[in-house]
Amino acid sequence: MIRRLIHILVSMVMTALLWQIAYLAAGQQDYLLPSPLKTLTTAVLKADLLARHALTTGAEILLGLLGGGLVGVASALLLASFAPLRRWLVPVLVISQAIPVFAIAPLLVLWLGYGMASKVAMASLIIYFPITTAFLDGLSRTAPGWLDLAQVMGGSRWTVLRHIRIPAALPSLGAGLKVAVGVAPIGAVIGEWVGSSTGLGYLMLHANARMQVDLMFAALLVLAGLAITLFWVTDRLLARLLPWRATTNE
Amino acid sequence: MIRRLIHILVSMVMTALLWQIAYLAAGQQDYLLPSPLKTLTTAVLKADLLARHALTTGAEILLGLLGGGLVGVASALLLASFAPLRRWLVPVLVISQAIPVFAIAPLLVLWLGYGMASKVAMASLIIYFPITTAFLDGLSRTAPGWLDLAQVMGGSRWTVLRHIRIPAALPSLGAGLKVAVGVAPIGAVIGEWVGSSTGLGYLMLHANARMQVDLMFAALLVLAGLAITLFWVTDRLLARLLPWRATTNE
Amino acid sequence: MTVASVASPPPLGLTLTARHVTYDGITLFRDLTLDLPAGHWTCLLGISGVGKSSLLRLLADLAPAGSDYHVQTSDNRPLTDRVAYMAQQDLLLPWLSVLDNITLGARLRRQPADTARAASLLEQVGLADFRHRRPDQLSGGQRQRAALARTLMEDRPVVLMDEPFSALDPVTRLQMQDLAATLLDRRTVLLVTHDPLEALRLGEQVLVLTGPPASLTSHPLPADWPAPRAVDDPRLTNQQGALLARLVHQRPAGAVS
Amino acid sequence: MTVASVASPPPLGLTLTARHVTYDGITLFRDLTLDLPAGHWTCLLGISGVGKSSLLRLLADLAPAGSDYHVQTSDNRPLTDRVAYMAQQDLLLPWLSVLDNITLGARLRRQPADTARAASLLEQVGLADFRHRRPDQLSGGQRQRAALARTLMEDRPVVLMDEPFSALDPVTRLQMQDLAATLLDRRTVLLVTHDPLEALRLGEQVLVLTGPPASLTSHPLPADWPAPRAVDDPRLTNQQGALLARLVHQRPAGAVS
Amino acid sequence: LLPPANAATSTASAEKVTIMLDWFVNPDHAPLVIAKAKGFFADEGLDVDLQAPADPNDPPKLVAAGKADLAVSYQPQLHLQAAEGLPVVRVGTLVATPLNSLVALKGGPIASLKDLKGRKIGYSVGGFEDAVLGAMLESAGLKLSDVELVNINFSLSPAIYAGQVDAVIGAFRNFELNQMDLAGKPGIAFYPEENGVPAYDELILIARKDRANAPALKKVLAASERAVQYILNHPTEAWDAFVKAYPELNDDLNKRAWADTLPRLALRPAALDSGRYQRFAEFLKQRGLIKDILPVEQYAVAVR
Ligand SMILES: Nc1ncnc2c1ncn2[C@@H]1O[C@H](COP(=O)(O)OP(=O)(O)OP(=O)(O)O)[C@@H](O)[C@H]1O
Ligand SMILES: Nc1ncnc2c1ncn2[C@@H]1O[C@H](COP(=O)(O)OP(=O)(O)OP(=O)(O)O)[C@@H](O)[C@H]1O
Ligand SMILES: [Mg+2]
Ligand SMILES: [Mg+2]
Repeated sequence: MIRRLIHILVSMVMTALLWQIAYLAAGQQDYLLPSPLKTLTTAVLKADLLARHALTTGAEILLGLLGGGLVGVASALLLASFAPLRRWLVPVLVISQAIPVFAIAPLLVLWLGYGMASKVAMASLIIYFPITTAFLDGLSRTAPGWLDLAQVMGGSRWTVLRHIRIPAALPSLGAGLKVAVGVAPIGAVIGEWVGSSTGLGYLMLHANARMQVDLMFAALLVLAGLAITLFWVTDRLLARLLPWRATTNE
Repeated sequence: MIRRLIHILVSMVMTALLWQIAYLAAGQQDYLLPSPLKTLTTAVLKADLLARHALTTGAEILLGLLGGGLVGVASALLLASFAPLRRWLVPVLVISQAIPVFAIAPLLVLWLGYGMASKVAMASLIIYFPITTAFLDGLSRTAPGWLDLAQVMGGSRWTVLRHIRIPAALPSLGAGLKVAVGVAPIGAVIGEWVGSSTGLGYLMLHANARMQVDLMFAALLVLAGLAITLFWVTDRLLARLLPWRATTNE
Repeated sequence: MTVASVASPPPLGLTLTARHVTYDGITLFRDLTLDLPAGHWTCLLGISGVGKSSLLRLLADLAPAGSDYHVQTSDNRPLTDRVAYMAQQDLLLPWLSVLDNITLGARLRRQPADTARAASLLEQVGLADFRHRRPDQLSGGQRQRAALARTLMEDRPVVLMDEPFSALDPVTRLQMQDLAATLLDRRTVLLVTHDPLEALRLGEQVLVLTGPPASLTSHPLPADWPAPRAVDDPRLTNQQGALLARLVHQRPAGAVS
Repeated sequence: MTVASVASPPPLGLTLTARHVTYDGITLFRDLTLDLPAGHWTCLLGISGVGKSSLLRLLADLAPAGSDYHVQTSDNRPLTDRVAYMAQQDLLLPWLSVLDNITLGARLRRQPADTARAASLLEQVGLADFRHRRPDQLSGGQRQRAALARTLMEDRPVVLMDEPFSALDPVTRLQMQDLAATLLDRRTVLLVTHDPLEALRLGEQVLVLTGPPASLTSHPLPADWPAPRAVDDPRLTNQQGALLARLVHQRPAGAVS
Repeated sequence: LLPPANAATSTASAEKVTIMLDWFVNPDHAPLVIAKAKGFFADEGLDVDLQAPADPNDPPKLVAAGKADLAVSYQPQLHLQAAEGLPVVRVGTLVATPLNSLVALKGGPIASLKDLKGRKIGYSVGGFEDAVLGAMLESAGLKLSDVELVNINFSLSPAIYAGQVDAVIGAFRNFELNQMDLAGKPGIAFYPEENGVPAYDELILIARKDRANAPALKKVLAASERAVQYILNHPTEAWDAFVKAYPELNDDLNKRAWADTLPRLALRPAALDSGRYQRFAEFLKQRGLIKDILPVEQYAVAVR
């Protein structure tokens, strides 16, 4: 635990250093990129403001992960179970990723309103793809020997999925989940583009419009903190839950 | 090949159908979502305009995939080779994903100018993460038996990486690549936010700002086409290049 | 301790006709016929790479794509769901404990797992203390015994086993042979083995697969010599020599047409 | 055709002292000593799960975490890079052809692969026609022979083999035994096997691992009986009985303290 | 990289000047587009590059960073930029009246500002919409807390059509009103300058403080002034030149917006009304958007 904290500290210092270098490289222009120190000061001064907005974004991230994760897992299972479906629906899946938020923002608002729902939907949409793709990939690469065995044992399509293919694909799902967790924060922020009045994304847009660049980067800092925490928790959980996960086993 | 074409056709018809349903669900409001027919008509009428912008975006996608892919693979290799590095740099990696484009757009312009470079950089940044994460995940899950064997055979850190860990992680990299290819189009479009005067993203923003919703969706159609082609080519290539890729082998 | 005896289904006889089976264009079997007498053990020997596993897999309905073959059962009903299969690799699922691996079949068929029987089987294969371990925490022979226990759990009229005792020491091997012989008495069993002594101890029919082109030869056994035979039966030694001689007269190892 | 003879390094003797080796808190070895005489074959037998593979892995420097052991070489230099290891699983890399699998060691050490020697070895293990196949297109015995060829390619003074012939039919098995005996003549070899006959044919020292607690017993061999011995050597049968008897007097299969 | 704006001499090669627009090219930019299209910039020895950003907040930053010589921005934003210490100054005016307005559906429930009580109002984050709205509401005896504000970013008019909001603030009177009209859902506009908000210049040109005296700026303003005169004198030819330069703008909407924009163009782009800036700064301070009132000359100059 202590070593973990040291690592986090060191990587924070390293980020600050990189930041400082970028700051100098940008010619110390605070309206483009404020210095780390100034940002930190702003973050501390506006801690309660940031905390309030972070709460919204955090909730959106978690709900988005839940939504995108559940739908993603379900889609992957569906697509893996019905090969014909796969050929026809994977393109739809890919299209769903190619749609920029501003194209469907009005639609989302029309259908879901300005509340949390449209943001969570947007975040889910972004999280959905890595999860579905990775899990589907895992589900379609089960070791043939196990499938043979299961067939002889009289497994049905469903029980084979449940007892063989899904567990065998869990490490792949885990890898997809890591990617999803990495993009979830930006998913929530993009969701807030759809129209919002709270959240770190809203705060950043607002601060950007008011030229409060230090506040924008302070919000970014908080977002980064959320992202790292989330990623780390996921990584630990996966390591604990999937102890057997070698890429290829002999 | 013929069957493939039929699938593509069917999934196109299905998309059009879903679209039509969404169109009706949105109350046939063409300024929110134009009908598929109208969009197609616009797409055909403005084919040369769309083609010109698609060329730019296509080039950005490919360069972004190349850039993000190469840097991603290199990062994963670096992080996999030096465990201490991993602990400190993975957070930086995660942070890089949490940064919304509008926060760093001016910086990118400052450093890279208005040309292709800043767009490709943005697209690369988005593509980078799934590739690095998935490949790193694969590299850290090599079957212990193979590592044992390689150790006894006198492999160095590098040759073991080269001959055992990398090939064993290729299926994971492939899964990451699929995700990356799926997000690449939106990466390029987001890159065009940085400020541009060509590209499908520019065209869409532009059309959106001018309420030429049919043109926007026509551009979206072309983008989706690019995305699907890319995804399909990647899928085929992977299936051909990695014939042994079972998730877990016995 | 013995496994609770289950009402056995009537023995089932099989005839496999492999008309044409190829791997990537290389013919493995052409017009090969294999008879498995109902309720008897058939042991199959043959040099490495001759096609024993492939033949066994045909019976398990795991043929390579494009195979032309037919399985005739003595009751004329399809063989599906009446076969237990133990592959040459142990195929244990790495995320399941030994116990859960052994009751996998029941779960795949949505049947309640007979945990008492599983515990008893684990006891009999000597893995009672290992039931909560994951497969990667077992020795090679322990893994093989877990796979054996899983196959015996299946309780099917037809049992196909591909070198089920190859990773076991002689003592454990004899115990496992006896266990299988007891539990699979009056079942139709096809056992692939490289050990002539094992084939002679357990087989009521001993076949040698030679090739290419693959063909089956029956090794005649003395009449009135019920299986399983005692290890110290003097006839075993004689027969072993004859069977070995039959094996030697084959093409070089690894050859395939 | 024989493999081009390579100037062999001087034989190397080994003494392994396993002071304390545990898996997850369960003690496997305590104060166990294993002597491997320089330039001789040692065969190791023992019931399944007693710790043969684990002992072999200690010599390959693949001990479980927290192990306390020491390997003393006759030339007092570390053993690193002087060992060839054939594991109980074949560990073939699925993305490499048989030929590439066999020359893996050279590539891992950035040495030019001796392709002539590889071709000749493949010929000798009967896989010449299979050199461009991927491992998943081989039979079980073919895979094992590929792994054997890879081990023989290594050309190291110390060779550790864990049940290297277990998946082979008697005929091929004898051929592979002879091949290994020829190529590894005057090497220090530790061979784990379950076949007493094999141990007696090849071993200049035959050890039985019993336990728990694990201890090694040497099976005394007649003096002046150079290995490898002919299959029809009448002394083999006698010795086999004695060795089997020694194996039988052990604790139940699978037991560990 | 661009050469510094003042580096050029009167050689044969034209001096490169980069102007960042506030948004994609539209009729608001008519003077700059026409000056370029009709060669007025070239006559001044300038080679002008018009760059469109995706985010209107970027151009001031990029001018401050020296990545552009001039940027099109908004007067209200200029005050905020100055307050945050951005080293930019206003050097010219493109559109001399507010364009911003509060728009609702014609014939809908909103007939006057008073009807907004309890309604939902959409806005696009511009930084000061709430201030303008607050003043307008107060002029009608309402408070900001009487309405519900939602940020709707990309889709002002669709949000009204779709009935998601009852009104939007931040709609441009020359653009969104025509758009709604064309969509068959005409709107009514309430003008900030008629409802408690001091008048201001919607579109201005800003430059970096230390380059406010660059000779090139004077030339840009001269060419723009010439362009405005040309537009007013020859509206049809000007429109033709405009759509020739940007064929994709040749549609009904832009044609109507063009006509509505012309009367609002600044006739004297270089002229500065300091009092107007002072009054707006006071308004912003009163609304709490800025803390201090800076001297006007610190952020707005008349180029001589
Ligand atoms: N990774 C592990 N974790 C825990 N226990 C293990 C692990 N690997 C082996 N063991 C246990 O250690 C003991 C010795 O295992 P080992 O593989 O050395 O046996 P072995 O003598 O080679 O047996 P076999 O003849 O079956 O291959 C066994 O009881 C086994 O269950
Ligand atoms: N997937 C495959 N693709 C191509 N050839 C294959 C494949 N599987 C097996 N073969 C070939 O078919 C032949 C028969 O294989 P099979 O596994 O049936 O042999 P076997 O008699 O079981 O040998 P062993 O005793 O070594 O297990 C072998 O020559 C093998 O190389
Ligand atoms: Mg086989
Ligand atoms: Mg072992």
